[in-house]
Amino acid sequence: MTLEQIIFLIIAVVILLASLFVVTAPKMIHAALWLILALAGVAVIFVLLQAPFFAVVQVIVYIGAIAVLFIFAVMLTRKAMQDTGSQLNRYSILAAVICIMIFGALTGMLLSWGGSATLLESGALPADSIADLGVALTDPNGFLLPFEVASILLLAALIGAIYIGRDRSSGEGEQ
Amino acid sequence: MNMVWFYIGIFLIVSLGLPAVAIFLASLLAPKKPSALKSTIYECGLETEGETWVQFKAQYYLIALIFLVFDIEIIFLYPWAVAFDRLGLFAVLEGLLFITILAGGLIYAWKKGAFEWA
Amino acid sequence: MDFLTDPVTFISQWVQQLLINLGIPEITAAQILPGVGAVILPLLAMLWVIFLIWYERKIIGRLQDRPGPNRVGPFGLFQPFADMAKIFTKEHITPTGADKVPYNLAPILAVGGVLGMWAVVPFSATVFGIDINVGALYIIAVGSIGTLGIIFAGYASNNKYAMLGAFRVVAQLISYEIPMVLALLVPVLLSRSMGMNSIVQAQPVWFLVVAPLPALLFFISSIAEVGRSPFDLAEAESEIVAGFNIEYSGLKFGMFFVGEFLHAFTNALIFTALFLGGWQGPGAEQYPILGFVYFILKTLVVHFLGIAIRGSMPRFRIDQVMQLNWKIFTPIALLSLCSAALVEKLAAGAGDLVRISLHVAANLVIFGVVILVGTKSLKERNARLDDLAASHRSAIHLVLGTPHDA
Amino acid sequence: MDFIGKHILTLILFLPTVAAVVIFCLPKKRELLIKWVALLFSLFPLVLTIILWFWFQSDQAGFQFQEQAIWFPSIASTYHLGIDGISLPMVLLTTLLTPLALLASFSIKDRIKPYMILFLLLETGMLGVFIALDLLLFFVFWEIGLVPMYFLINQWGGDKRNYASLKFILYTMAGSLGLLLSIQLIGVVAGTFDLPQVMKVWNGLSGTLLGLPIGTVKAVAFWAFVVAFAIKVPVWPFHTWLPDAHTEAPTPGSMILAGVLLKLGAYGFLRLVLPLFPAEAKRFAGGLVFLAVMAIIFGAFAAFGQRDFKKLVAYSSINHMGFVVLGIAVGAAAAGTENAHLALNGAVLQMFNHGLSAAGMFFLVGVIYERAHTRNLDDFGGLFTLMPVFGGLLTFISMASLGLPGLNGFVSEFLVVRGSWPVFTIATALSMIGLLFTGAYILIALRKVLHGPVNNHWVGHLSEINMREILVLAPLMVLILAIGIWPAWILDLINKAVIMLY
Amino acid sequence: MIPLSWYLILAAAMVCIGLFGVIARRNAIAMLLSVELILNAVNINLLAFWRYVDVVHAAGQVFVVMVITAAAAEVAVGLAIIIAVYRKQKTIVTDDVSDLKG
Amino acid sequence: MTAETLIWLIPLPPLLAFGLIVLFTNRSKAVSHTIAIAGAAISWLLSMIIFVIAVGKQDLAEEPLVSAINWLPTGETFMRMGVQIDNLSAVVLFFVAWTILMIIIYSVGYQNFGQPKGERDVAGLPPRGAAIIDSHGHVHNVPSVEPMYSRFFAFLSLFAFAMYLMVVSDNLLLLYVGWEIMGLCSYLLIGFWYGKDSAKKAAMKAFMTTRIGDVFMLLGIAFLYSTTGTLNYREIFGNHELLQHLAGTPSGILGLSTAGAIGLLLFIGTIGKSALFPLHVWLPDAMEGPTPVSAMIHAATMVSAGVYLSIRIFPLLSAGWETGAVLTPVMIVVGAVGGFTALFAATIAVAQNDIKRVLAYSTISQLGYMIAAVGIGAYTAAIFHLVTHAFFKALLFLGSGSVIHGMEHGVLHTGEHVDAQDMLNMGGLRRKMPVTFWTFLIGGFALSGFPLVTAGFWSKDEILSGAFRGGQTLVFVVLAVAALLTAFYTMRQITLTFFGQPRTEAARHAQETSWTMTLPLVVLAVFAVGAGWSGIPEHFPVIGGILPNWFESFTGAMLGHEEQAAGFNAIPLVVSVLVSLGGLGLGWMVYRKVKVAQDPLRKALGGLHTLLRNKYYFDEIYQQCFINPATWFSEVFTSIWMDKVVIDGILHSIGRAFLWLGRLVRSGFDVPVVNRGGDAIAGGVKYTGAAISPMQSGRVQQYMVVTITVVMVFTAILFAFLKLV
Repeated sequence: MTLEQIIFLIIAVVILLASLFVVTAPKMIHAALWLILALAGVAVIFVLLQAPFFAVVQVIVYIGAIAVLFIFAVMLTRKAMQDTGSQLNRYSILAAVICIMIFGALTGMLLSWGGSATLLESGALPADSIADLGVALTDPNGFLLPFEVASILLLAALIGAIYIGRDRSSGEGEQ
Repeated sequence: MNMVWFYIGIFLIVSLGLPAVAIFLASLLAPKKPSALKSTIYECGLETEGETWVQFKAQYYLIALIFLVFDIEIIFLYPWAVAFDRLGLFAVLEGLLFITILAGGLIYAWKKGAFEWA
Repeated sequence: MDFLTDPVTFISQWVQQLLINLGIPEITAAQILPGVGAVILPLLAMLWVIFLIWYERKIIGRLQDRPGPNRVGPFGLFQPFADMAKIFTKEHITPTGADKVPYNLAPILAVGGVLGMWAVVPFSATVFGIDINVGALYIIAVGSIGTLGIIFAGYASNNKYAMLGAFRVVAQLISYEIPMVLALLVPVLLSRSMGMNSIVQAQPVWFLVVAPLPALLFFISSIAEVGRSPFDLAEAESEIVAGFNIEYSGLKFGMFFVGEFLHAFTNALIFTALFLGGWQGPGAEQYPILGFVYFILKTLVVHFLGIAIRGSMPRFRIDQVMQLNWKIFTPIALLSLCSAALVEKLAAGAGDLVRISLHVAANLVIFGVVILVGTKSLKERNARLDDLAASHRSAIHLVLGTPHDA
Repeated sequence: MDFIGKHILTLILFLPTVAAVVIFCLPKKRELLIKWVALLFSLFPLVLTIILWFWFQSDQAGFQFQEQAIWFPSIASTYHLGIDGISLPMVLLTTLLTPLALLASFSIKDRIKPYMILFLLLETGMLGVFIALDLLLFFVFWEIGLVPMYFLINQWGGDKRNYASLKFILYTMAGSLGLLLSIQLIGVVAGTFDLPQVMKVWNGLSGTLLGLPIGTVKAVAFWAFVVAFAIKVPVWPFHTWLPDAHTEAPTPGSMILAGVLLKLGAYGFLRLVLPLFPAEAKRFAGGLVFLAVMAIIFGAFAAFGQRDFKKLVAYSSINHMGFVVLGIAVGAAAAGTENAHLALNGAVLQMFNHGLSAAGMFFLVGVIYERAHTRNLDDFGGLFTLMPVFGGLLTFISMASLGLPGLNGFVSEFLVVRGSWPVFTIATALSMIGLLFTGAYILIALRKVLHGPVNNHWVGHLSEINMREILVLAPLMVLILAIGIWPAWILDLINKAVIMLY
Repeated sequence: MIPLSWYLILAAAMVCIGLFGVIARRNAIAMLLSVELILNAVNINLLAFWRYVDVVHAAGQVFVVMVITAAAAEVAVGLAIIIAVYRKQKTIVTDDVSDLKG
Repeated sequence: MTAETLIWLIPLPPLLAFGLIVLFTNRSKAVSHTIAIAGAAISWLLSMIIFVIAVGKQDLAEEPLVSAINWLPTGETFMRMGVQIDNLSAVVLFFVAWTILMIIIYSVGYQNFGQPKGERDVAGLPPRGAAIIDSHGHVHNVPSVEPMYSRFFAFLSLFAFAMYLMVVSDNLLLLYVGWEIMGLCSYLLIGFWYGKDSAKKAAMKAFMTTRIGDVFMLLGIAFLYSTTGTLNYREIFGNHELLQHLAGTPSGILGLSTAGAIGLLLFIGTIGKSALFPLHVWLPDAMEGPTPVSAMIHAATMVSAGVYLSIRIFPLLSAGWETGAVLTPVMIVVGAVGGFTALFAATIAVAQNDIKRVLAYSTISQLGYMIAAVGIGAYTAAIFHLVTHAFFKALLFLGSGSVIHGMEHGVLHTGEHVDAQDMLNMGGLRRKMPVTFWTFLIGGFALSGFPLVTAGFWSKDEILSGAFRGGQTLVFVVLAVAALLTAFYTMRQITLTFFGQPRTEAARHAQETSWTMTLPLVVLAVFAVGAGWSGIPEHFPVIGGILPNWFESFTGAMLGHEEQAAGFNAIPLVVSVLVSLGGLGLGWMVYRKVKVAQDPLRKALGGLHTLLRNKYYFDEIYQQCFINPATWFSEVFTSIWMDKVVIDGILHSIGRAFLWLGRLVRSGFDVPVVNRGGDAIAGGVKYTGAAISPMQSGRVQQYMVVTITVVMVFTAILFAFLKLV
């Protein structure tokens, strides 16, 4: 077992445990914190995949922004959720069964597919894979359209979120 | 895996470990005389009143929201900047268009008073 | 490689040779050393904080016409040690209802997030922490860990003032991250790389000269990121008691301040690397030790500036902080990014001089425009406020009758 | 880069139109936004022009950055653009003055949206004239430039704006008719409207048109051109529209009118009359010189006789443009000699210089008009004490207008005088009377406005010139000095173009 | 060397956990958290395929970028909706929210 | 750095100073004058270095220090612009550097640096004094500091730049540039106190009058340039064949040769700048400016520029002339203008009471002297007198400024309303202001040509002897009479000002001025005496030859053919001694005992005195003959009659005609506007909303469970039975 594999396994365990806590933690805020751990683990996985840019972006976007957003949202809606009682609804058992079945099916398929175990990393990493990304994003023959559409998507999300989330009844918040 | 990231990992672990060790050592050194009064929550010397968890302004959420959108922008723009030499003028203009569109969001937020902290 | 011109490399090669002589395979030996460096550097940084605390207190003291620390040791040099002795022996009090794990994790994250930045700082031509090709973004990423620490502290303390303080600080931090990231994008664009060392090497002309506006934005934003005066909302005692760290005591409390002091200095380091040419200077290529000296000197100058600002500016209100960021800094950052990209591309064929002057000109134009618009809208706003005040006054008069003293 | 490189002229030409469209879409109430959008958009052509300036190969013959696209294939008219060393300074002048005028327009309070749209369309029109290489295109832009100006005067002008704008439009329209006629004739005779092609075939043409010998056709076309351009310049005695229009136009309008619009006429002479009709031009050069000298002398005298500050400046334009015409006449009379080169250099440079100084003067007049609401020289006096910075700036620009050595006006006037002396000695000597009175009216204006005891009437009413206004003047002043001290940077370009052209 | 299947299985596990969360959590915010898990699993898959199958073209990276963007947009709007709903109905328990009812 | 490069640098420091003061230091008086003085001092230093280098260079006349660059593209060639130091410019540079530096230092004191701000002072008017309360509680009126202090120094610096530029230039165009910028500065400085009606008029008068000359000069330059293809001094004046060719070609103007025509045109420039008859009217009015200005511009430097130009173009003026031969027509004109001006101005000076006006007319007269010397070919003497005159006239002006300053002090102190510049109000100042007195005396004696000691004697003597030797008897006589008058009015001035008893209270309370003002006086006094010793003729009795006649050999070398040193002739010497001593003595006799403020000559001369006092009514004549017609022509004829009546009248007629035509057409073919249909499109499409039946519970998670279960089942079926996956 190489060093990488050891690291991978450790991180994988961390991620999965954290994910489990995310979906089961009784306190919402704890769920959010566990999510942070899980996402940090994913960042390490990205490093192992030699995509450091995404590892860093993962930290910046998920931990620095999305997690913060979640925590804010949790805090804002806290009054409603006094963490009493079960956090799971009535489908939980059914859901667990379904999920385990899906996982089993997927794993079985993956293991039965030879490629997944034998396929090796395809050659050396390009010297500037990040620049490749930049070029691909702006290449009219590449992903120009998604690139621009992404900006519009973000704009739409921003406008929509502001429109929806704006506090139209003033004086509700205390501070 | 690239070795440098291994070092980064070590570095980060040490970085986090150092304060942890320091605090641990300090807690060994420090006196421990807990009392109920000491561990009450500090509120200007008054007794705690009302819920501990008050509700906060939605403004915070809006700020985080705008921040998120602009944070996403960097995923696009950093590769764009790194690849600058390989981009044609057209591609640069596209990048600027991208920025402009997002700036539109900023202006919208501005006009909707998301930044008015009244 | 001479010991005098490049001591670190010299020592590391010597140690490596020693290890090889001890029978360790060469590759392993080469791999061990950076790891050792990765352990030593954060330690050094932590020790450096001791000096920083003294330095900063001294300067602030001088700025405010006080002597600063002067009791313990020559020039009060040992004052930090005395403080340390005291703070190490203070009791740790955990408030009731605190969420233990986040509560204890918070100060660690606050310091660790800052220390982590040192990993990619290029100290000289040959000695740089760890040269990764996403160095610039790495700094941002690690920086956001500190934000997390603050949220933890605020949430876990089980105190509404702490929570409020944390919210404010986090709102400020994430807000100022935007202009910071955008400003940081300009050096990345100009050097076509995110590696800190490549950014330094791309600066025969300091980016401060090429891109003064982004540099200014970066500088101010980094002050805001540290949360220091005039952005020290977290410590607005009159409004929110003492901020997110109100429920902390002893060294845990101290750690937040260690983090703050270190962060201020780290930001100066990064600013130097990004905008002031890092270790570049005459002879720095041949004699890396010179580069190191340049780097530290520039950093100290920048750091001094930050301290001077801290020592001389009043605190902003939170609305001012937010408006400053979103209504002024972010638009400027976007504009200057656009102009940098445009100029860089349009003047690609032109000589360096033309290119740089165009950059500077574009920056100046933006600056001028901002000043113009700014003063204009400020005037309009003031006029509006005056009107408002006048109408209020007249309303009061209506209610209370004509004032007698008029 | 490549895209810009290939279509830079189109970009420069239509960016203002794009801006106008953008503004059209903006809400009317957002005046500040409209102003800024207009200003910022108008900066793009300027930046492109500066880039163009660096890219321009001054020692290369013919037109550069040519673009050609199908336009009216049935009549062999194409969308053909291109510049040479004569049009490039004019393009720079236009793209420079427009942002400045827009910045100056920030004080306009009334119906800002249509105003800005008109202004930007005006810029496109003017630029089009300077860079069009197709006669029909030239004419189209010529007319496009006319209409916005009419509305600007008519809608945002002073008290007598109706009279002034009507005079302006009728006068120039009358000229335009001749222009159109002439262009038609050329197009029909040469079989194309493409200017480079026309130039190639024109002098070798023979035959008849509608029974008229080709010589007659040429003479008719020549005179039609001359009248059209002479009105636009304006040459004495076609000048009376100018003082009225300038006086009634809003300040930024006057800046553009004096700064760029007058140059259209002179540019027409240089671009069309001299190359296409060298023989006729040579024959009638004497007449042109007579008119030029009359313009110089009577322009100066009339300016000296004015009591309205803006009118004074307006007449000074006639006086200064007289030197341009003088230079052109010398260029026609002595084509190919060194004298002609010098005179034409001087004429082109004088066009540029007058653009700078006249715009500056009109703007400064506007500055005090905005504050005092009068332009009567006799009402002022002692303003130097109240507005020292304004006084300094006014003195500076006035001196540029007066032709003080070390500032730009001198260089061009000297070149014209030097070029014309051996060719038209008497006329040159007579024009010196105009030069003398240039000094007189400038000084009398300065004296009446700035000097004298403090006029208590204005104390507390006139505020110092503000930062925005200084910002408008600053680029002008920098260029004025730059050309005055080191004219080679611009003259080199003009010089090479002039030599290659004739 | 880590086999590709490891990544894929890890991702599969994450997806399933996330799916469970989406279906079973009562709290709407928790649902969004779970969605994040799923999206991250997708990202792992995408990058793994990029690295193992076609590292020369940037398509895999681009997809990751898009997924992140979409995730951000989703979170932004989703949370905004939750907050708005909360304001209106003072609850974010999914069972109690039935606005999707026609 | 080579000497040539240094020359380029000479004009720059004052320009820099100007820029700095205007842009940045307007608020700080001390910084402003420090910058101005520093600029002048650096230029002074550079000038001295260049002067020493130039003097030390053996073959300076053949190989002057030059450096040039391409400046203006002119067709196929470039016009080159450069700097040059030859013998003439070296000498001029010497006195220019000294006087400029001294005058700027002097201005510090003159503008009352260090004094309090006046309460009633406004920018644009001379300071009116400030009231201060001393330690005893008494209120004193003292001079107050000039409100526009910094501006003054900025203008002075700009002026210094222009003057240096003119001196070091190597061609006529650059000279013209400097020349005109000086004109601008002169305008600005004369109109410095623009709030005064007289000052603003004087400023404009000065600018316009000199501009008349300048316009001709510009023509001359254009003429010269088009004829020779160059404007460079050496290429024209050093080229003998070219000059001969020019002298031989008729120009077609007034029957002059080309050289003559060009020379005449250029000389008109001199007439304007040096205030020679008939363009002399501006100079006395220019005394409206502050006194340092008068000294600098209107005595030492700018007016000298005219003479400098004449000397420069002397080869052109004298083209075709050999020493001793008949003068060329242009030279005759030059000599006549010079000689006439010398006498004419001297007569006016006799009847002036204003201390500065006397000096102004004296300046005109002395400039006439120099021009006359140029006209008769004695250009070395002209240069010599130019130098010595610059020193002593600057000294006299500064001295008079000091007197006025002292008087103003007295006026403020006593509160008397008297004119501080009127000599009749003075008297007895020698005890109050000793330094001023002695230096003024030295200057006055130098102006009068007091024998042997003063510089003025040597230079004037040389001109007189030049005129005598050249056989220009008429010129000689005129100049001698002028010299007599000069000595007379100088003595009149000294006596009225310094001797006798004070005639007013103000004079009684006059005070010596500060060291910044007296120091320049002393320095200039040294030169007013010493400058003459460099040019003592070798053949002079007794003292001739003790000191070598350096000046003549230095400057004489410039034109290549040295004037033959004619033998000594006693007549001019005797005449010059006689007129000088006689004039001085006469003045002393007449004015020794003046007690009341009344000029004794007034009675003696009667109507002639009135004529003289009113300057022969030249201003009034010009007003009637030139200015009024020009005003009428422009205001009435051009603006109204021609433009409004004739041209616009024609236009309006055409317009009316067309209007009439248009109405005709419209009434004939009036077609009503088609009524726009504009029918509104019938009502828009109605929204159809189909209500979908409430099939759903609205619970998201429920849908999800169902969906996923279904999908799973289907997949399993497909997988198990159909083997599709």
